[in-house]
Amino acid sequence: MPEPGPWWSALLLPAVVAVFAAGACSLDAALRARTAGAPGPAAAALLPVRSAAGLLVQQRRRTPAADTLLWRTAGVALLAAGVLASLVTPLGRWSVGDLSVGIVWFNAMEIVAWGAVWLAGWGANSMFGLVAGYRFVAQGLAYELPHMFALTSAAIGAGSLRVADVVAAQRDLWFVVWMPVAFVVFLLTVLAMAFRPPFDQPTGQDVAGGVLAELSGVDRLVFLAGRWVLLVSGAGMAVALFLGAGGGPLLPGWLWSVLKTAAVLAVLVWAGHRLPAVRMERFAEVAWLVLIPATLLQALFVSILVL
Amino acid sequence: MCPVWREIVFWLCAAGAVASGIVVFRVDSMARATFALLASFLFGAGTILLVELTYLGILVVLMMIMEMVIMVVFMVMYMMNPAGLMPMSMLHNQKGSLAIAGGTFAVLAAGVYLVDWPTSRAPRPEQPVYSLGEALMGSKMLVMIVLGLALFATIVATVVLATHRGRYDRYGDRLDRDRPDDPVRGGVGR
Amino acid sequence: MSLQDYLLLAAALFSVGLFGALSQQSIVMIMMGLELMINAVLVGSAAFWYFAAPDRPDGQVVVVLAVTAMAIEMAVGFAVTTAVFRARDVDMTDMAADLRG
Amino acid sequence: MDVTDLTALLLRRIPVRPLVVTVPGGTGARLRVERLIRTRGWYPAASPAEANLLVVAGPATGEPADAVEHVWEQLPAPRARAAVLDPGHADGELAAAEATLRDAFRQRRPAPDSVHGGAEPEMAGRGEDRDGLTLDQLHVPLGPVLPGWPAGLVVRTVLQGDVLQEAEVDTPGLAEAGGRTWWWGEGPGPPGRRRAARHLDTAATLLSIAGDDRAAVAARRLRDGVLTGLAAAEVARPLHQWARRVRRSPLLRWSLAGVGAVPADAAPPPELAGDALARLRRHATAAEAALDRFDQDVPLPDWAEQAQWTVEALPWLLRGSELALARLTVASLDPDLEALAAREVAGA
Repeated sequence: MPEPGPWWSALLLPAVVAVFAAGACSLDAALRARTAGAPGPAAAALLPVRSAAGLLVQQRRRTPAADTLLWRTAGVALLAAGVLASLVTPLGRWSVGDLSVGIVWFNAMEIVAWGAVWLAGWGANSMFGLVAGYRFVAQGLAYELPHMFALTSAAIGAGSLRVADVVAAQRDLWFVVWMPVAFVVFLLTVLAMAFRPPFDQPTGQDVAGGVLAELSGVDRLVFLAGRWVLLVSGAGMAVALFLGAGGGPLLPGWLWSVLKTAAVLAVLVWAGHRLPAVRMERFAEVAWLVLIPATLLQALFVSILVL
Repeated sequence: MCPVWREIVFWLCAAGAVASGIVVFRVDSMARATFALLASFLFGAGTILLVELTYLGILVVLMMIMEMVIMVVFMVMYMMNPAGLMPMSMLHNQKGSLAIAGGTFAVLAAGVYLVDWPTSRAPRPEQPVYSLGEALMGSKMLVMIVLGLALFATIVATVVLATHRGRYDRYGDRLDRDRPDDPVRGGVGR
Repeated sequence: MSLQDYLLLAAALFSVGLFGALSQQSIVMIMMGLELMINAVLVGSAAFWYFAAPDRPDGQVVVVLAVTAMAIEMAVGFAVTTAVFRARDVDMTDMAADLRG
Repeated sequence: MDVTDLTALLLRRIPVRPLVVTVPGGTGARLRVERLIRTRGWYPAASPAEANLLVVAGPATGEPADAVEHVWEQLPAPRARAAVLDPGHADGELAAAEATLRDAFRQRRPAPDSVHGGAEPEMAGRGEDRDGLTLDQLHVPLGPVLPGWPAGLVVRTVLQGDVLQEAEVDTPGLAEAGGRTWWWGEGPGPPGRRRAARHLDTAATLLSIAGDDRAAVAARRLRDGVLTGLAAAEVARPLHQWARRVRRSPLLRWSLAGVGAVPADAAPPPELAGDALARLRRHATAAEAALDRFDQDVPLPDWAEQAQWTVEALPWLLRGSELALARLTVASLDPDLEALAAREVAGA
């Protein structure tokens, strides 16, 4: 049964999230290096650190007639929201803040990405950025409802919006067993929300990097970090809601949480590496005509079982 | 949280909400106006969280971010100054509006301090969201049914108002086309 | 932090929104004014629930109604704007009125 | 350790993000540069903001030179540039540019004006659009510098939202290329290899624009293998694997079907008929078919003819399509403007 951690766990949260993000980034770089036949995975493992250093010494760009205030706000909002989304996610027995409506909190923090990505595209006053910003809003409209219904299924299963209650309800049987549709849709929408491949049209090659097209230096670093952190938060929540959080034999709870989160993260990164990009107009129709009915039926099924 | 802190946070939120509300009508960029309005809502949500309505406070945050992002798309689409490149003034009858608004505020503020508001000693529920849920869903689900119908009517009405292509445009006059004739192909069944 | 403080905040938000709704020409800007007024309703009814009637859920229900009303207002507002824009190519209330008939 | 020492330390470790700009006449240089970038473990940048190394492949004079300077102005410091005219010198040029990039002393020049000349869209009036709304129009040129964009092509568009209302094609800098054409003429090796490599190159570009990085990188590796003289037997297995995956991927089919479809009455060259998906599959099959005749003197397709048709067809083909679809359409047609220029020089 998760409980709120001591006050200093709030300081630890960004560090834990950052370690996961760096690990996911390394895995991504290693997979890319292997495909490219480039120098070995060991070099790729250090690439995130070296990239961060490169962005730290890089000059910040300014574009003509940019809305600098909103543009710079975008990255900070994305990163902050990504970290805050993990506030309610338990690591073993502890979570930083166990809100009574933790699931809603998590979703609200993820929604911040809508505003942040749109602002990043808009603020630079460049055509590619703006097009990509709109792409993300379209993607958001497509993924948000299935995502919400997937969250709702878990909440109905536990009869509570508190993450601790959802974890407690999985002591005997993980939710993934009897709500697999919700779990799969949740993972899909987490990828879409963090605009990671295959849902990376907002940063696609065809729009020269899209919302990232004009970002450089520390602004780019903050924005990219925010994107990875969002993915980490999603993976962490998937473990808490569907994979029994810290539950497991032999090992301590926190280690189970770490292992499961790392595994989910690896699957997400690997899937993004294997699949070609999903275009927005195709995904929007699938989301509305397939994913929403599927998650609604899943929620109905869970409700009937609970009754 | 100790009462002093709550007091400080409340007044910060209140000042922020009103200030960003004023900013909405003073900036010359659509994007800034919309996000100023969003800031006002977020500060407002802060005051709602202070009165222990956690669910509703976070719900307001979630809903308002979504609404404002959708709003900004329309703003940029329909306003003559999409990039904020040129300063603009969209005001008319500023003095009259200011007088009316100022007068309204004076009357309301006087009311706030003159009326003897009721207070309650009743205990606050541990989980206010349960009582909300029962009010919405309990006793024949009246509220929920009304809300649902209203939202459904809205969906139908807005689609009818906003679209200029019906199914005859998409599937042909006899509705016999296999694949709808859309400007952009969708993703199901192809 | 008292009921009066909250109601004062609500009155201020309402007045700012009223100013916006009265002074703006563009339909979308008027909608922004209306939304600020609804924000006042949110704050006010939350305060009423907490200070005046915490044992009854009515204040909370009003908040939910206000949030829903805002969503409906926005959706219908933009649909009307789109229809007007398509039919008459204007997004200003004055122009929409001038061109009537 | 003071700040400058720290900067020097970091500069020695930062990853190189090259932005490769190809100008007409630079195809050979581009191919060599792309291979070197890949084997060095660098990742190409998608935009000037991301890059710290500008690689110009080909002879940048005249109009292309202005475009290159414009891109160079947009690169944030620290930065370096390399001009690769001759494929044989590519390795040395890249090494020298990397050294410049990592040299703290040379990077410590006064920073240029911090506002970077981005592509600020020019506003035009308003116009009808397909949704029956009269919205603002922007004049935006696509190219000459974009990832995965044919060298020497500029499409001047009128955009409403992300829909191309108008498209005009321009081909600046072809005269400066001086009739050099790598694929068609001056490239080394037997034509059979060049033919297979060109199919793989086009497929790689299309795949990267379609967002399938893995298949795109695989295609580039095969292309480089074909050009560096690997035996057909060595290439065969990975090539068949790649081609099978490209042909079978349901997601690729899903996102490319119907994109840039050419109606039959437009009389396209047979290689360009159909939609982007058909063209991609054709490239995969053609690359496989070329395996048997790697080192023979096969006839090359008339790439000049294809480019000519594409340049003429693009305005009506792109009109009314969204930006993403337009990018896919252009990438799937991939006109070899060098061949076009060479034919004109030869004909004149």
